[in-house]
Parts: sequence; structure tokens; C-alpha cells
Amino acid sequence: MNLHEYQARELLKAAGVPMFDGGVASTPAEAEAIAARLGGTVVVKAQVHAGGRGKAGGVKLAKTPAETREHASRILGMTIKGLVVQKVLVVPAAEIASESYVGLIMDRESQRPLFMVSPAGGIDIEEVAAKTPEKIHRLAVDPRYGLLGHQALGLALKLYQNFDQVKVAAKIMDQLYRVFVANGASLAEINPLATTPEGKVIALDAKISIDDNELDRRPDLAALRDETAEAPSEVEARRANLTFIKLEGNVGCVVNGAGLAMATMDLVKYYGGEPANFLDIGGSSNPEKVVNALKIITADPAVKVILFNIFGGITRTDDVANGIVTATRQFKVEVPIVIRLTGTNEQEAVKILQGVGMKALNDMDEAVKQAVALAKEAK
Amino acid sequence: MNLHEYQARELLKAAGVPMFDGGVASTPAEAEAIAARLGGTVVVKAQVHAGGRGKAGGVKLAKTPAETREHASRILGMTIKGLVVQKVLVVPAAEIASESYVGLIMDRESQRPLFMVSPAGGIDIEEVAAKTPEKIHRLAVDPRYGLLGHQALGLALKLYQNFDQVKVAAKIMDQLYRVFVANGASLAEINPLATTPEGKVIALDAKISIDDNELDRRPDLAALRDETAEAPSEVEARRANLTFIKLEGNVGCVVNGAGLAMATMDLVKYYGGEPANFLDIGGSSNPEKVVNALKIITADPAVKVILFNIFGGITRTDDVANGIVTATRQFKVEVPIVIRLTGTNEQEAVKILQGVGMKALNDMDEAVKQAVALAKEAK
Amino acid sequence: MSIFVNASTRLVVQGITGRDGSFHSKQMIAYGTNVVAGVTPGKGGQTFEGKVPVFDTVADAVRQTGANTSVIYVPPMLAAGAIAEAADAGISLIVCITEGVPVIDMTKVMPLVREKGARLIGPNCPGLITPGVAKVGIIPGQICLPGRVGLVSRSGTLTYEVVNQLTRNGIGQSTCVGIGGDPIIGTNFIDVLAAFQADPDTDAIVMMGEIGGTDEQKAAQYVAQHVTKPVVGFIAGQTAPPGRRMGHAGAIVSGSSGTAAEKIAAFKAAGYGIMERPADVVGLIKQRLKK
Amino acid sequence: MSIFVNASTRLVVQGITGRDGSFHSKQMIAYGTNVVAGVTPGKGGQTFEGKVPVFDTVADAVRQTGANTSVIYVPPMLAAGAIAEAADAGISLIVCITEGVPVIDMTKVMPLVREKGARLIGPNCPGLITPGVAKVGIIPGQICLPGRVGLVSRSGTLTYEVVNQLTRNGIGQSTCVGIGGDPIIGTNFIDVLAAFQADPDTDAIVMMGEIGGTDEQKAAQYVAQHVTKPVVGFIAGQTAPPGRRMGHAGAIVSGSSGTAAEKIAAFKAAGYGIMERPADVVGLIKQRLKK
Repeated sequence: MNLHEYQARELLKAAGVPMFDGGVASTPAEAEAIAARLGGTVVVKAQVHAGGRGKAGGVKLAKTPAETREHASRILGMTIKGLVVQKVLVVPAAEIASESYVGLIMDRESQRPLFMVSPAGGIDIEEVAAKTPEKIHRLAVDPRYGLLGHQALGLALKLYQNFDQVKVAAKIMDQLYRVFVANGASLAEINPLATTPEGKVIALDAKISIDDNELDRRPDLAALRDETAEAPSEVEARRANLTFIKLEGNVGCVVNGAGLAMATMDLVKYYGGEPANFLDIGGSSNPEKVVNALKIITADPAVKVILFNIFGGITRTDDVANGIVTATRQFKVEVPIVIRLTGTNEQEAVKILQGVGMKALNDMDEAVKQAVALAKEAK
Repeated sequence: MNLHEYQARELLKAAGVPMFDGGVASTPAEAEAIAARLGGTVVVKAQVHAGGRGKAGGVKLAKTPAETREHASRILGMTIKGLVVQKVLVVPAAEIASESYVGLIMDRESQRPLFMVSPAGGIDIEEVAAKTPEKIHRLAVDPRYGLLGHQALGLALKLYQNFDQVKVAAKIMDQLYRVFVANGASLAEINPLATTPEGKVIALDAKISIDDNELDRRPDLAALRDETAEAPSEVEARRANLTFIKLEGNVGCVVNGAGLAMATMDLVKYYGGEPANFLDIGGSSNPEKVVNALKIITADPAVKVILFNIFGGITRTDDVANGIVTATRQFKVEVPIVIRLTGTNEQEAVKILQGVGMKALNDMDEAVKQAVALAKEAK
Repeated sequence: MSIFVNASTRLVVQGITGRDGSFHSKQMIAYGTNVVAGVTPGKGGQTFEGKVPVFDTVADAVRQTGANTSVIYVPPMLAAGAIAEAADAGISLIVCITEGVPVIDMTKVMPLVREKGARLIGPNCPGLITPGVAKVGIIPGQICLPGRVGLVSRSGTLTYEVVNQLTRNGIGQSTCVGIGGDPIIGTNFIDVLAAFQADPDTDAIVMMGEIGGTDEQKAAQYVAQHVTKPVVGFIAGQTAPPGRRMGHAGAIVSGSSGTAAEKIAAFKAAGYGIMERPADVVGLIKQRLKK
Repeated sequence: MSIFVNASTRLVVQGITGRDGSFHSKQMIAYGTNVVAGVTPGKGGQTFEGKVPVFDTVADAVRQTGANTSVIYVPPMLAAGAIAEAADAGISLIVCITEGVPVIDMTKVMPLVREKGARLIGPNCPGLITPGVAKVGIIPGQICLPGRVGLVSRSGTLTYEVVNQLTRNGIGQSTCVGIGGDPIIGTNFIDVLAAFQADPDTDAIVMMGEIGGTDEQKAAQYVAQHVTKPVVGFIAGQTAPPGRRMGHAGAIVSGSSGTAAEKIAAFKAAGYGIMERPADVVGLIKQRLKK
């Protein structure tokens, strides 16, 4: 789960990372009031889960509270990469002497939190990484020992010459690491970590992503989820414990397992169709999940056919069959359903479907071909 | 540094260990008020840094607030193993179904915190350990991983059959470990960990010792030191950064290094004398320390001679010589001083002493012999 | 005729009395797996299905039954603790089926697993099966056939799909291993590829990857250098939309966006037979085994 | 002709610009020790005494000077961090002089030292000296004499006392090691005894113990089983009062109160020559070397 910049700032600020005071606004008037409180020039920043905000016009300088209001009214409601801006962050505009990059990510290879720091920070950091990789310094932290003092210092020495700045930066490394571990982050990034002309080291922008698996034991973090920033169908799916991503096609897919779901979408495409969604009902059996999945998919008017592809392992195919039967009793499904079921309790499942006059296929290619054909007929 | 029972209770209670509510009193009236608030039968327990309080009459049952007052007035001011009782703890008297022992100590051999638990707890635990060592279960905790869930459970399973009690005990293990590590303890002990007739698991007595080296960074723990519970000369010595233990003899010893200090005392005894104290001025040079050391030793009227035994390494003997000269200028030392100095800056030291008419010996045996002889003459 | 799991496997099931644990324990027993013990704290002394003793701790199970392999079906927040317990008790192969384990928990337990010299498979994986001998996990036994093709996959049900294709066409498997798709897993593609390469009873290998990360590319490099047996590969997610990415660290660390195209290119460079769809496995394996 | 420290020792001083660090660095240099670098964060680029380069980190010092041994004179709250830094930088012998290091810090850093394959001596120790070759720590060089007696001690100044006795009587030392008296130390009696036993240039060993704990008893057992060279021993604290003990755990864990009498009995049982006072070392060593 991605946090908004203002949420990430709060976590880092609570850990002691030096940052400017600022405020978050949902209306132009609120933005104006924050600017008035802060005084001087401010930056108005769209709070949206997408990169490239600046280039999309979602980040603006404002010299006065009135100008802040103007910018906020333009940015609020703006769409950036398909996401509507609901909130803006208002912070003092800083004169910047230098920009560094400090990132911490859960690294698959070392199986540890991995620091990446560079004295050449800012928005072009990926270009720096690609063209001058020697400017990126890495350190994987052994979680058994945590970030050791000399490691934090060593990273900070890569960023600054001035030892007072080095000491502040070393402390920030430690604070960032603690925030990362304490919140089960998959990413925590300060970019830029800036110096002011007076030499003060300060974090100007922050990004944090939380491991979704962490949220079940951390209601405080789960509460940070901003559902207004997501597509309603995805919110609904998550509440039903389904993984759902809406796509542009017309073949609605209900699959168990992410790998098989992707392979099913790929096969739809292979046979000339277009998947309407990615939908994984997960590993554990539950007829209710199937009902919810059908509700979400049938809510999309573009869907012309629904394709079930269930390979029973931990999922019992009879549970899925029961779910389909229950759903079709609860509400009318207007489009044809193609069902492929095999694996655990397959015979029971087939019987259940036959009981209501539905047919189950056994072969994945066959089912996908039928679904694609039905979608084409429906046009 | 040993904590009083009531202080240890507070640390454990804050960590969530189940304990009865209670209160600490410095006067009989306070004790009576606590008993009235608690209601029912209470235990009045002397708060003193010594074992065997019960056998010394420092732990009493009281059925009424009035009786509590009586017991408190008898226990407050009582002397147990040379220490005067300044405070009593008043807690509800519990009916006890079983007594277990849970101890955690910093173990030299494994270099880890070591749990020792036994279902046969209570005041005879050392006898249990000596006679039926199989009833004591041990577990050294790897500090890189902390106490793992299955380890806490494994320890708890050694104490109880009932799984509800096991779960509570496992949680207590975890809480005790956290208190131990978070406070740099050298010992943390719950004895007994009791069950009530209703099956509730509850800690009835607690002991915690803090590593002295921890106190410099933990003013909150250092503030728990109860100087009224110590000999005034030892308090004064600690404030002057000296390690001092008063003994019964008449040869005052000022030595640098604990090992050499002990060897000097041993040699005093070897030559027929009796050391008046253990005093280690420590490793680092500082004339002021020597002045303080002389003040503390000369305050003891039993001292008939003062023996310096300084082997300069990190300690500079000239610093010590300067300290002796400064002290004798500040106040009159009524007893003879025998000085043995050798090692770092020895020649400067000898010159400094000669400058005020004092003589320095080079040989330890010679110096001790002289000091013992002078002490005998003085009698 | 197998890797990791064989006739000397003595299995303890952690979470044997739970919903998933009990269901799959019955399945494993029915398949012939030597399930010697179960563990559920607080239920020590009970008997599962009238024959498998249940213990409070894995240590007790090991001591009393000589268990050497463990399979974990406990809730996600307890899974890393269960892995630690198994490793600490001396279990040499630990298979964690549980999905949704916090990644930060895995970073902490992996060093312990390594220190104890154990192998972890998973978490969030279907486990593994040596057809006709033993299954550890949730791969449906009836879709497998003893034989000489090794299969390794990041997916669960997609694995079954491919195994099923093989079996229906008479191509048996030596061992099928689902390594799991989580960011931190105990056993990766390379570990399994190396084991198949060393296994005298595996003739060809099927490797099923997914988009994201660079594990498939690294595995392909390993195959190019160390694996002489024929390898057939699939990547799921060719039509998946690129995730909405936040932050730069991911791109910097991998230097790659982990697309299907990149991975397929790596497979081709390493000489894999490329499956365009799951059903292609049959033709490709037959063709390569003929050579 | 020595253990642990010899002519190939390349020393980096951690905390070289501090009060104690600079004083003793001068002494070590004057003694002829090959001090190749100093470390004080924030002072990298300076030069100590006009010839020793100072670095911000031990890693820099190792990279640029090939340092292989470190001695630590930093404040107690930073000492464990300094040990970790040295171990992490690949230093193989780390000598920590600092007194007052929190024991809980030592429990955390010791596993790292072991993982890195380093040897730690101390903390709270005087260090070690190979007379005539190099000294690492604070043992006064002028009281030592090159020779063939190895000395190991838990004490600081008591060590000097005994070394001084030997030297004044013409008995030289191969290496003198102060292991420190803290509850958790990197190198114990047995480690040093084993090194002396293996050192072809050590003929006899002096071991100086103290009351408390059971290290001396364990060392005596080791000597009885593994050390063929003559050993002479001393225990300080025969007249010390018993500490005011609180809690039962200490007595349970050691099963011993660590008295001088117990330790001397263990020494006798292992065939040690027993020193009643420091000066006895001369006669005992002379007598045993004659045999």
C-alpha cells in the first residue's frame, strides 16, 4: 500500500527526521489558510499515488496565500495518470543548495532492507543510476543487527563533506531504517534530502510503501489507506478479499491464483480476445468470495462474457460451484458464463453445476476459446 | 545496581506482567493507608538490598490496617544484614496454589541472557537447584533474534499443564526478557511466579539488578538508586568515581585497579595486617580522585595508616603524586602515609613527592610490610 | 528419482488441527506421505485421525517421532515464528504454505534458517511433490504421475495446470516444486535448478516464471552456465498492465522493470524451449527428450 | 616468539585523537609498534604526530593502509559500535581497552565478531604486548623483557606488578595478555592458554585470576587436559568480603560462589604452581623451568 507524501512525512517527522512544517488541504480555502500560517512562498503538491506529478502540473510554487488558493483550486480535482487529486500538501518553498537521494527498499536478492544513497539526488535519480551507477552507493542491512552506527556514518559520508551535515544525515539514515522496519515498509525514500544555503540538512519529499501483508496486524497503518484515491471496484474487491485490477477488454476473468490468472489473461489475448480484468479469488475456498467476484465483474458494462478458470488445490472447486449457484440465485447475470473447473472435489462441483443446468469444462484452452468466441458474438 | 522490590515491580508492571496492586510506604501511617485502600489481609515487606528478609523478620502478614501500621513501625528502621530498612512495600496477601521460579541472568559462559525456570519455585529454589537440578530448565537467548515465540512457549510448558496458564506464562517470559534487555539488567527474577486457587498466574516478588555500566546513558534508571540504603562513605566514593568498600581493619588502602587492590589487601593480610577498605581509584588519571580517596579514608577513625599502591599504566603516577600533595595541603592527614609508586611517569612522581618531603617506595612487598608495621605501632 | 522429498521423509505438520492444516494432512496421508506428527500448541497429547500424534512443540515432535521435514499451515502472523521453531528444532526441510506472511518477518527469520542449515521452501507456495512417493503441501496428488521431468514454479495453480498437461499426456514428473511468489523466499529457482541438474532421475526441467523482479533472468544465466539438461520455460503476465510505481528505489535496485519480454529474451538466450501457453509444455518436452 | 601480536601487526587506533587514545598511541609508536592508521570520525585527512594518517572510518583505514589489528580507546557508550566497525571492516584482531562498556552491548556485538571471524580481546583490559616487538594497548613497555614466559591475566595493574617482578629478575616474556574482567569478554583464559601451548616460543605460563565466576576453574580443567607446559597461578581477592548478593539466579547458574579457595583448589588439582603473593612468581617460574 502506497502512502501519500503527507502521510509518509508524518511517519518520518515522528521519528525525528528534519522537515519543514506544512499542512494538507482538501479545499482551496484550507490551502490558503495553511499558506497564510506558514508565510512566504510555498509549494502546493498534489497528493496522488503516481510519479511524475511535477511534469503533469501537480506541483506549483505560490508566493502568496491567494496564489496558493488559485493553484490548489486547479490541482484539486485534476487527474494524474488516471487518479483524481483529492488533497494537496502545502509546504514552505526552500532555497536548495544541494539535493541528495536516500532510498531504502526490501531487496529480494540480499533478502534484506537495502539502502541506496547518492549525492546526486532529485527527480533525475533514475537517470543517474542508469548513466553513472558509481554515484549510487548501496548497503544491505542485516536485520539481526539493525543499521550499525558505522554503517549509517559510512552512508552519510557518501553524501556530505561537512561533518555536521554528515552527523545529521547519519541520524536520518537511522531514523529512516527504524521507520522502515517498525512499519513493515517495502519502500521508504527521501528525495531530495536537501541542504539549504545555510547548510541545514532537510528532507523535502518522502515516499513510503507498506507491505500489504503488514496491514492485518497494524490497523493504524491500514487506516492510512485513502480509498478516495482508488477505483471503487478495486476498493470493493479488496474489502471482499479479492485481488482485482480493471482492464480495458470485455472478457471478465475469475481465476484462483495470481499466476494462473495472468496465464488466463495471456491465453485470452493469445486466442484473440481482450481480458476485462485481473481477478484472483485467492487460495482459500469460500463461496461468498465467488459471489462478490461476480458482483464486481458484472458491474462493468463492458464485460460480455465471464470466464471462470479454477484449478482446485487448496481451493475446493465445489465451493466455487456453490458460489456460482448462489450468485445466480441472488442476482441475474446478463452475460454468458464459461466455467472451467478441475482439481480438488471436481466431481462434486460438476454435479452442483449440473443441478442448475450449468456445464463445466475441463480444459483451459477450450474454455478460453469458447469465452473469446462468445465475447465476439456479443459485439 | 540492585533495585528495590517495589522498583522492580514497577518496571515489570509497566511491561504488562500481571501483579497485585500495592504501595510503598516510608512511615507506618502511609502503610496503614495503603492497607486500608487495598482491603483484606496484606503483606508488609521490608525494602532492603539483602536476601533472607523473611527469616530476619522483615516480611509480615497483617489482617487489618491497624496491624499493618504496627508491623510497619517495627520493620521500618530495622537493620537487616547491616542495612537499615527505610521503606516497606504493602501488597495484598494471596492464597497460593503453586509457586514457580523464573529467572533471567546475564550468563558469562554463553555470553547471552540465560533463562532459568522451575516449577518448584519459592524461597528454597537454590536448594532445588542443588538437589534436583533436573527441575531447573535453562535457555540462553540469542540477542540477535530475541526470545522467539516457541522458546517462550517452551519455557512456559515447563511450568504449567493448563494451556491458559501456559499462554500467560509465555507472555510473562517475553515481558521479562524485554525488561531485561531494555534496561541493561544483569538479573531479572520473578520468584515466586504463583498461581492462585482460581488459576490466575501472578508475579508475587521481583528482583532486578541493573548493570552499573548502563547507568551513564540511562538517567531514569540511575535515579532509582536509593542512597539511603547504602553506607554514606560508599555513596561519597561513588560520587567521586571511586570504587570503595568499607572493611573492619586499620590499614587504609588506595590502589589503582581492582585486581591489584585485592592483591594489596591480600598482601596486607599475608604480612599480618588488616585492610580497612577496598578502594580502586580506577584506570584514568586524575589528581582530584586521589584527594577524594584520601578524604573518604581519613574519615574512618579506625584507619591507622594509609597505604598507596600505584602501578602506573593508563594511570600516571605523577597525577597521583600531585593528588597526594594537593590533599595534604587541603586538610591535615593525621596518620602516616606509605606510598608505593611505579610505572608511567614514575620519575616525575618521585620528584613531586620529594619536593614536599615525602618518600616513594618502589616495591610492593616492602610498602605493605612498612604499612602493617606502622599500623601495629599505632595501636 | 526425486529432489528434497523422498521415501525417507518424515513429516510433521505445523497447524495440523486448523482448517487448512487438517484438510491437507488428510490428503497427504491419503497420498502415502509419511506424516509422523502434528503440532498445535495446547493440543499436545491428542491424536489426529486416530493415528498421528499431536504435540505442543516441534521440538517434542522431533524428539519423539524423528520428524525431519515440516509443512506449515498456520495463520500469516504466526508463520515466521513457526519457521523459526522448525529450524530451531533441527528440521532440515521446512515448507511454508501460508500466504500473507509479512515480508519484514521473513527478513528476520531467514538468517536463522541459514544458521541452522535448514532449507525453507516458500512461504506462500503450494509445496512440493515427488509423485508416487510423498507430497508435502497442497499440490493435488491425482494430477501427478511418476516420471523424469522436474518442474519448478513461482505460481500455485499455474503449476497444477502445467503438471496436469504433462500427466494427461503421459509425461511423468520426478519432483514438482512451487517456490512461491513472495519477495523473500527460502528456496529460489537456482537452488531447484541445481538440484534437478544433480538428480540422476531428472531428464528435463520445466520452469514457470512470472513478471516482476529479476529472478528468472538470473536463473536463465545459471542455466546457460551450469545446466546441461533441457529446460522449457513459461512467463505469466505478458498482458498484465504495468503496476503504478511509486518511488525510484525499485528501478534503481533491479536496473530492470521485470517485464515478460525481458524474461523471455533471457530464456531464449539461455536456450530454453519457450512455452507460449501452458499446453505447449507437452510438445516442447517431448521434442527435447527425443534429442 | 609470540601469540596474537607480532612483526606483521599493522595497527589502527580507534579514537586516536582522544585523551587516552593519543597518549597511548604515542607510547605504542615509541615502543616500535607499527601504527599504520588512526580513526576519528570527522577528522579524516588529518595526520597524527606528523606521520600517522587519520581516517573517518576503519574501512577507509583498512583499504588505504592494510591495517589488520585495531585497538579501541573510545568512550564506553561507543565502544561496542567501534568493535562492530572493526569486525565489519575485516580487522582480525580487535583489542578494546575501554572500561565501562554496557554488558548488553557486548551481548549484541559478540555474535558479529564471531561471524566475521575476528578475535576480540577485552573490553576493559590493558591489551597485550609482545616484548621487543609490539604493544597493543596500555601495558607499560618498559616493565617488559623479551623472553619465553607467557602471561595471561584478568587484571590490569596486577598484571604489571607480576610482569615487573619477572623482568626485574631477568625472566623475559613471550607475550603478556590482559583479557579483562568484564562479564562478557572476547577472549578467555582458555583461548590464551591454548595459544601459549601451541606457541613454540613459550616455555611456561603465568595465569592471574580473580574471585568471582568459574572461568578460572574451567581454565584449570583445560590445563589439566591439554596444557603440558608448566603453569603458575595466582588468585586475587582472598580477603575480599563476599558481595551482597540479591536473587538466586547467579548461584543457580554457576553452582558456585567463585571464592578464592575454590579456585586455588582447582589450580592445585590441575598441577599449577600456586603464588601466595605476586612476588612468588619468580621463584616458582625458575623452579619449574629447571625441571
